[in-house]
Amino acid sequence: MIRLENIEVTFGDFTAIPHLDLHVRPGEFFTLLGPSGCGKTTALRTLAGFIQPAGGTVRVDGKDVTRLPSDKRQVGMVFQNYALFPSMSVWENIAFGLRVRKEKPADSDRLVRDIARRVELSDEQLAKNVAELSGGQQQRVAVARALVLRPKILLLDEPLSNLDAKLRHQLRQQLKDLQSEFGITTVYVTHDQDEALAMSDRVAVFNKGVVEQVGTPQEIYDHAATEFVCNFIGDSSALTPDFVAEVNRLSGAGLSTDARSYLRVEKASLDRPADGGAAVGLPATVVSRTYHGLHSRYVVRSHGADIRLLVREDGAAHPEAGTATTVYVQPGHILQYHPGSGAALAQDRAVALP
Amino acid sequence: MIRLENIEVTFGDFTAIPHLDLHVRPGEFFTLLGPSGCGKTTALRTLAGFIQPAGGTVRVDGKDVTRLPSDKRQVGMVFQNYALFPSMSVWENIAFGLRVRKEKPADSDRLVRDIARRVELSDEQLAKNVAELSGGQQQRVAVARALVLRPKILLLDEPLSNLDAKLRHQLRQQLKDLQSEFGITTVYVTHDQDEALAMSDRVAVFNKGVVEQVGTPQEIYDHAATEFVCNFIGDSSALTPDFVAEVNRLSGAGLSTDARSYLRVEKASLDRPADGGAAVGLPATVVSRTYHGLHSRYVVRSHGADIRLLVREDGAAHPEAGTATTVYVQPGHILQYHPGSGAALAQDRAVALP
Amino acid sequence: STPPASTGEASGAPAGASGDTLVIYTNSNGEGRGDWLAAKAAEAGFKIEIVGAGGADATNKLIAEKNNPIADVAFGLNNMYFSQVKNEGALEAYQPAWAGDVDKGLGDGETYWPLVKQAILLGYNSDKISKDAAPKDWTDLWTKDEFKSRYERVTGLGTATAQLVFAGILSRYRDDSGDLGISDDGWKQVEQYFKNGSPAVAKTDLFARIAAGDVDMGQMPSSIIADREKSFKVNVDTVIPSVGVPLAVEQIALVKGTKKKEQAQKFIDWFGSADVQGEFAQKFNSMPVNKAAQAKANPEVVNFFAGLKQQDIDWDFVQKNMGAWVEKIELEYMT
Amino acid sequence: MSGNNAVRSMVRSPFVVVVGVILTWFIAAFLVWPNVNILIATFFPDGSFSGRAAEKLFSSQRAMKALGNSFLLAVALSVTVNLVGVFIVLVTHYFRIRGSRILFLGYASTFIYGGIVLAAGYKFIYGDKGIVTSLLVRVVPGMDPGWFSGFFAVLAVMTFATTTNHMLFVANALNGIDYQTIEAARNLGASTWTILRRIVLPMLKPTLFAVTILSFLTGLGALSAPQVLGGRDFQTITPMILTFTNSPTSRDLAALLAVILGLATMVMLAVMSRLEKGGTYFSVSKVSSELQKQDIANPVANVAVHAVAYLLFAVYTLPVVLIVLYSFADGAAIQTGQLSFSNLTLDNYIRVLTQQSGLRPFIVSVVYSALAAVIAVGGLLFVARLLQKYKNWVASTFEYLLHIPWILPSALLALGLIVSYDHSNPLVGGAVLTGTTVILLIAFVTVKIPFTLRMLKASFAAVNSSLEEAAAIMGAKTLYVFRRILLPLVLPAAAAITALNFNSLLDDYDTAIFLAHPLVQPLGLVIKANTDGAEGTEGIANTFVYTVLLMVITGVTMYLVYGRSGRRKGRKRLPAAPAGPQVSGAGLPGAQAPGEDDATRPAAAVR
Ligand SMILES: Nc1ncnc2c1ncn2[C@@H]1O[C@H](COP(=O)(O)OP(=O)(O)OP(=O)(O)O)[C@@H](O)[C@H]1O
Ligand SMILES: Nc1ncnc2c1ncn2[C@@H]1O[C@H](COP(=O)(O)OP(=O)(O)OP(=O)(O)O)[C@@H](O)[C@H]1O
Ligand SMILES: [Fe+3]
Ligand SMILES: [Mg+2]
Ligand SMILES: [Mg+2]
Repeated sequence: MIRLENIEVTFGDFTAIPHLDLHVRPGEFFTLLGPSGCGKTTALRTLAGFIQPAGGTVRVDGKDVTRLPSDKRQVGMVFQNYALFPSMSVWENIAFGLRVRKEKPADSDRLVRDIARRVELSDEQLAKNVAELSGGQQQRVAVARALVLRPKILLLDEPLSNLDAKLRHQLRQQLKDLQSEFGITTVYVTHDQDEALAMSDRVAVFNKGVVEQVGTPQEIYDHAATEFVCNFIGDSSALTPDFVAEVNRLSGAGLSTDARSYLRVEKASLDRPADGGAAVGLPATVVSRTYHGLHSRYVVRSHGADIRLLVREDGAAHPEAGTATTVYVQPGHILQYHPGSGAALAQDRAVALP
Repeated sequence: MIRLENIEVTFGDFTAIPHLDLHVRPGEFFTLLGPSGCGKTTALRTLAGFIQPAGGTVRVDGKDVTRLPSDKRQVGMVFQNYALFPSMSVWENIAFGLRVRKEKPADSDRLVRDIARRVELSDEQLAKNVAELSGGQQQRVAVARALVLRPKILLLDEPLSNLDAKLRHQLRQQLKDLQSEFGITTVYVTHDQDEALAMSDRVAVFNKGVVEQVGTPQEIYDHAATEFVCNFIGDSSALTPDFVAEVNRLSGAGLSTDARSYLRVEKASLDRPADGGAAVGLPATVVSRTYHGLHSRYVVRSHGADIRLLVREDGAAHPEAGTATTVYVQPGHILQYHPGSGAALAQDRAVALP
Repeated sequence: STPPASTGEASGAPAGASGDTLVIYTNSNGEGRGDWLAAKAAEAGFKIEIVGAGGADATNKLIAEKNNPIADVAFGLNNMYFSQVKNEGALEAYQPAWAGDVDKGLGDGETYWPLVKQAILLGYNSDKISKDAAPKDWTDLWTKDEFKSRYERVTGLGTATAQLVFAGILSRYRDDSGDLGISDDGWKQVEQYFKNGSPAVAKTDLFARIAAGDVDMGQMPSSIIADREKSFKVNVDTVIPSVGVPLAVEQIALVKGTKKKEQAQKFIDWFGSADVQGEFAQKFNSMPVNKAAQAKANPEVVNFFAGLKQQDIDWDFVQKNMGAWVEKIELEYMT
Repeated sequence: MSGNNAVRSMVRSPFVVVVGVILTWFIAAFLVWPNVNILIATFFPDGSFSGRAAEKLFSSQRAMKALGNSFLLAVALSVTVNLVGVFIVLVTHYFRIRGSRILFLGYASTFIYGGIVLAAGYKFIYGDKGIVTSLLVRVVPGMDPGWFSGFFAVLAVMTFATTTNHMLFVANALNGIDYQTIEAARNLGASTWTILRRIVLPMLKPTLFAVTILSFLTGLGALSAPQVLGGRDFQTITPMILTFTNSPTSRDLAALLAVILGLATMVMLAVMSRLEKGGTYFSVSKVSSELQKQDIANPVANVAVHAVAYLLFAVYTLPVVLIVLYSFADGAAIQTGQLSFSNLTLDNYIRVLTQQSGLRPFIVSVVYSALAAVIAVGGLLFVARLLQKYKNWVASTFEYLLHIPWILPSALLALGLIVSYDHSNPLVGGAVLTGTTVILLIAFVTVKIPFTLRMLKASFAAVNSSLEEAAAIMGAKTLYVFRRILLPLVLPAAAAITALNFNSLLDDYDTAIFLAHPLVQPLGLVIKANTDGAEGTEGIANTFVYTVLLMVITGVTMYLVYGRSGRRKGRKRLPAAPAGPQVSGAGLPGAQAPGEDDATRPAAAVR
C-alpha cells in the first residue's frame, strides 16, 4: 500500500532521515516507535507530502506520489501539534473536511456529532472556540477531524498523548474499530510502547532516522533485532559477564560472555517458575522495592548485575530491601548482542562469538 | 505550603471548578490526576495566578496570594502547550528566566547547558529555533526552562506527555532528584496513572472540577474512596451480584450483593496464590487473551462477570480462549461502592447496606 | 454620460469617440470658470467635458498623448506651454473665425490663438508704502535695503506666473555668450532675488501675508488683484517698470488627431468669439484679446491694460531656454 | 532546503505556476515595461546615455542639502514614528488604560486626514500665531513665537501624522501573539518592560519592519510638512522632484532623484528583510490563547503612562478639531489664522457641493479607489503568501520587482503607462489603453502594490503553516485553504490595508491627472481645480472642505472595517453559550453559513 524507498530528508544541513525504507501493507495498523527526535514526525510528514524528501520515492498503491501535493494524496492526518484552525469553532474544525467534500450540511452535522460523541466531546464543546478547550479536548478535536473523513490512509502523530488512560483505551478501541471496519491503512506514531505493542499489526522501531527493526509486536519484543531495540522496548536488565558465566556454569548453556546480555524484567523471578524446566537459581540480595499498584518492582543484585524484576501484588508477603533471596533465570531468555554492531546474536550461534 | 480554599473558577457561564479545596505540603510531590477536561490545568493556572478565581482563596506559606500577580508568586510552571517563545532560540528560551534575574552570562550559560544536558538536548539543538524541534524536544525545552530557575514551587502540566518511555523515566528521575535536592514543592498534572502512582507523595484525583480523593498512591490504589476513583485508577473488573453471592457462599464473607463491586486485575489469578489463604476458586471460561509483552491480559467469564486478569509471560504455557479454567479471588480484595453516592463501603460495614 | 460604475464597459472605447462630447484640456477652469464655460457651451449646443490640469501638467499630458489624443481642444495655456506642445507636433493648424479680431503676434498665428491677456506684476501694500517710496522695478527689491526681506520670493518655479517673472527679468540680460544665453550679471540678479526675499509659504496667499504684515510686496497676476484686495482687506498698487510688464497670453488650439475636428473647430470659433470672450471677461475680470470683446470687459481692466507697457520679450528665445533656466535656478539659486 | 530545491518544489505546484504566470505578465506589462520605457526616454533622450543629470545634481548645493534633509528626516522618522506608534498601540491595545477606547479614537484621527491640511492644522496650534504658541508666549515672555519650525517641527508633525500604520498593523499583529507566552514570561519573573522588549516586540518584528520601511519612505517623500513648517533651513527634495518631473527638459533630474530615493528604500528593505530572516513569528503553541490587557504594576509608571497617553491624545485631536472648525470659516480667516465664531458659515460647503460637477467625482473616486484597493489586496494576498512561504531567489526577485512603484514618483509611472500603451501593444493583447477607463485603474492598483505587499507579507508571517497543511490533507484545494483558513487569519490586516489604500487613492491627483478618462474624472482633479487657483481665498477654504468631506468618507470606511469588527470582537468574548447547540439535529446555527462569520471574526482572537 505505502512504500517509502530510499527516503532522505534534510533540513538545511541537518539530515533528519539519512535513508529510510518502509513498507506498510494495505489495511495494516503500522506503528512508528522511537525516541523523541528520531524522525517519526518527519517520516509521517514526508508520507503526507508536507516535506519533499531530498531523495527517494514515496509510493502509494504502487503509484509514485513523491511529487504529488498533499491534497491529492487522500491521506488523513492527526498532527502532533493539532494544527486546529483558530478562526473556527470546534464544530467547524471537525466539519472542515466534509465541507471541502461538499457533503450536505445535514449529513455533515450528523457525521460531526457522531464522531464527536465517539471522542467524548459534548454538544456544548462543539460550539466552543478551540482555545476554550482543555489540552486533551483539543487533541480529541484533532483526532475527530481526521477520523470523520474516513480516509483510506490515516496518519496519526501521537494522537492520544494528552489523554488519560481510560479515554486513551477507549479511543484506541475506536481507532482499531474504524480501522478494521473501513480497512483504513493506519500509520501510527506513539511514544507509548504499550500502545504500540497492543494495537499494532507491525511496528517499526526508529533510531536517528534509521529503522532498526520492523516486525510484529511479539517479534520485536521477544526477538529484538538490535541492542537499541532491546533497550528501547520493554524493560530489561543488563547482565554482567560474571552473571552470564554463572548461568552457563549452572545450566550448561553456551552463552557468550563477551556479548552484551540482557534479561527482560518479567523473565526473572524470585520464585521458581511453575513450569520453569531450564530455570537456574542464583543467589541475590534485594537492593530496592518500589510499589506500583499492580505490582512491585524489585532490584536484586547477583554477580555484579542489578536485575530488575516484577512481583505481582497479589496480597502475599514479599522480601524487603537488604534481605537475601534467589533469582531464577532461564538461559534461553537471555538476549545477546554484538558489542560492536549491536546486532542480535542468533541464540544457537552464541558461542561463535570470538 | 499551598492551600486552595473554596476555589471556584468560571469561564463565562461555564463553571470549570465549582468548589475546590486542596492542601499541598512543603517539599511534597503532589499530583493532580483526572480525566481530560476535568479542570486540572485550570486548577494549576489558578495556583499560578493566571486565572482569577470567582471565589475562594489561594494561600502560599500561609499568605493570601489570591490577588497577587503571578510574577510575585515565585512559582515555576511548565505549560501544557509549552508556551515557548517563538522568536527565540532554544538557548534563549531556557536562559530567559536567568537573564531576567540578571545572572552573569557565563553562569547562565553554564546553568542552561547543564539543564539542557539533563533533559537530553544537545548543544546543536540549543542553537536551533524552537520551531525546528520535534514535539518531544519542544516539551523538553519547556521543562528545562522552568527547571533551570529552581523555583520554590514548581507546577508541571503534563510535562512528559510527548516523550518516549525511556526519556520519560529518565526525566521523572531528574524531576524527583531536583525536587528532593532543593526541596521544591511540586504540583504535577499528568494523565498517566503509572507516573502519578510512581512519583507522587500524594495524589488528588479530580473529576469535573471536584476532588474525589486525596491520598498517597497506595491509599488511592488500594482504598479508592469512590467508585469514580476505583474506575479511573488502575484496572478492575466489575463483578455481578451473582458472582459476589458465590464468593460469599464459598468463603462465608458478608459482602453486599447490592453494592457495585470491583476486583483489581492483579488481584485475580488463574493459579491459586502461593499464600492465598482466604482465596476461593470459581469456575470460569477464558474469553480472550491478548499479548502485552511483559504479560498477557486475559478476560475470563464467571457467573456473568467478565473478569480481567494478567498472567506474566514467564515462558510458561497458558490457557487459550475458549478453554475452561478456575479464577481465584480473595473476598477481602473486592472493592464495594454505594450504588447511589458512589462512596466506598467500609469493608466491615459491607453488610450494613440496606 | 456613462455612470462611473461601468468602467469596465466604457474601457473598450477610446474617449475620443465617446459620443459627440468634446474633451477640452485647460488650466483655466478654477474658481468657477470651468462650470461657467460648461453651462454656456451647453446653451450654445456644445457638449463639452473639461479636464482641468495645471499648465505644466496639461502640457505634459498633451505631449504624452500625442499618438492617441484624447483632447479635442486645449485652451488657457500661455505661449510658452503651447509652443512646447506645438514643437512636439501635437497641435493642428487652424485659423479661427475670429482670427482677424486678435493681434496675431500674441499667438503663433498658425496653431494657437490668443484669448486672454494677463499681466504679471509686482504689487505692493499701498497702505504701507507710498507710491514714491515704492520700488520702481523688480531689481530694486534686492538692491535697495528697505525692500530686502520685505518681498515674497517664490520657492518653486513650477507655476507659469513664476516662470514669466523670470522670463521678464532674464530677458533683459540676454547674452548669447553667457550661460544659457544670459549674462553673468543676469544670473547675479537671480541670485540676489532669492537671497533677499522672504520665501513663500505653502498654502498661504501673498495677500494673507501682506495683511499679516509679514511682507509688503510680491508677484501677482493682474486678474486676481481686485478680488484678493477685497477678501484680505488690503490695498495693493502695482509697479510698472520702465521696460514694461511681461504679458502672459492664454491661447486656444486644436489638438492634432482629434476625431471630432469639425465640432472642435466650431467650439473654438464660438469660444473665441467677441460675445463669449466678452461675457467671460465680464464675469472673471479678465482682459480679452479679442478687440470686439473688450467693449464688454470691465472698463477698469481695459483701462489698466491700455496704459500698460508690455515688455518686449523674445518668446522663442524664452521658450527654448526656460526649461534649462528653471533647472539652473532650482539647482543653484533657490536656497 | 537548498535554494534550487525550493525553486523546484515551488514550480511543481500548479497554483504557484498560475499565480507566477499572471504575476510575471503583470510585472512585465505594468511595472517593468512602462517604467523602463520612461526611464530610457529620460536618461537616453537621443539614444545615448548622458551623465548630465548626475553632474548637475551633485554640483548643486541646494539639491544635496535637500536630499540630505530628506534622508535625515527619513531616518529620524523611522525612529520617532516607531516610538510614538508603538506607544499608542500599547496604550490602546496592550495595557489596561482608563478610557482606552476614547484614546483610540483620538489616535485614529490620522487615519482620515493628512498632507497639507494636517500641516496647516498643526500650524494653527503651534505656529507663530497658533493657540498654544500664544499661550506659551504669554507664560514665557522671551519666547520666540516662531519656535515651531524647522526640522524639529517637521519631524514632530510627521511623526504624529504617520502612526496610522502602527495603529492598524502593529495592533493587529499584537493581537496575534499567544497570550500564554506572555504568561510564561511573567511566570519566569520577567517585568512588564522585559516582556515587552523580549517577547512582544520581537514577535512584532515583521510588522514593525514593514511599518519602519513605510515611515522611511514617508520621510523621504515628505512634501507638505517641510513646505509649511520647514522654513528656510529645512526643505526637502520632493518639491524639486515634482518641479523637474513637470519640465520635460529636466525630467532626467527628477528620475535620477527618484531613483536615488527608491534605491535607498530598497536598501532599507533589504536590510530589514535580512534582519527579519530566519526568525519564527508565528506561535509555536498548539493552540494559542487570546491576548489580555496588562496592568501596569508600578503606580508611578502607571500615572506617567496615563499622562503621556492623554497628552498625545490632545496632540492628535486638536488639529482635527481646528480643521473642522476652520472649514466653516472664510478663506481669509483660515490664512490669517483669525477665527471668530461669528463668521462660521456653511458657505464653503454650499459652494463646493453645489458646483456643477456635484457628487459625481466623489462617486467616481469611491468606485475607482474601492476597485483598486480590492484588486490590489485580493491579488496580492496570494502573492504575499507565496513569497512568505517560498524563500528562494525567484521569490526574492519577484518581491523586489513588485516594489518598482516605490522607486518612481507617480507622475512618472503615469507617463510611463501613457507612452507604453498609447498604441496597440501585444503585452496587453493589442489594445490601446490610453483614453480608456482601465488605465487609471491599472495605475491605481500598481501604485498600491508595494505597500499592500509589505503589509500582507508581514501579517502572513504570523500564520503557522501547519494550518495550511492540515487543511490540505483534508483535501482542500489551495484556493479553498486560502479562503477558509488563511484569509480569516489575515483578514483584519487585509481589511485595514484595503481601507488605507482606498483612503489614499480617493484624492489622488498625480496619477489621475494623466490617466483619468475625461468623462470619468475622479475627485483629485476637481479638488485641484477648486483649491489651486493661485492659492486664492476660496481655494484654501475649499481645501478644508474637501478634507473634511474626505474625513467623513474615510471615517466611514474605517468604521465599516474596524468599528464593526471591534464590536464583534467584544461580543465574542462573551460566553459562547448563546450559540445554543441544544437544538441538536437541526444543525449548528453556524453550520449553514459559517463562511459569513469568517469575514468578521477577528483572526487575532486565537492564533
Ligand atoms: N478559556 C476557556 N473558556 C471556556 N471554557 C474553558 C476554558 N478553558 C478551559 N475550559 C473548560 O474548562 C474545563 C477544564 O479545562 P482544563 O483545561 O482545566 O482541563 P484539564 O483537566 O487540564 O484537561 P486536559 O487533561 O484535557 O488538559 C474543560 O471542560 C474546558 O473545556
Ligand atoms: N524544521 C526543522 N528544521 C531543522 N531541524 C528539524 C526541523 N524539524 C525537525 N527537525 C529535527 O529533525 C529531527 C527529527 O524530528 P521529528 O520531528 O521527526 O522527531 P520525532 O521523532 O517526531 O520526535 P518527537 O517524538 O519528539 O516528536 C529532530 O532532531 C529535530 O530537531
Ligand atoms: Fe503517555
Ligand atoms: Mg514528533
Ligand atoms: Mg490540561
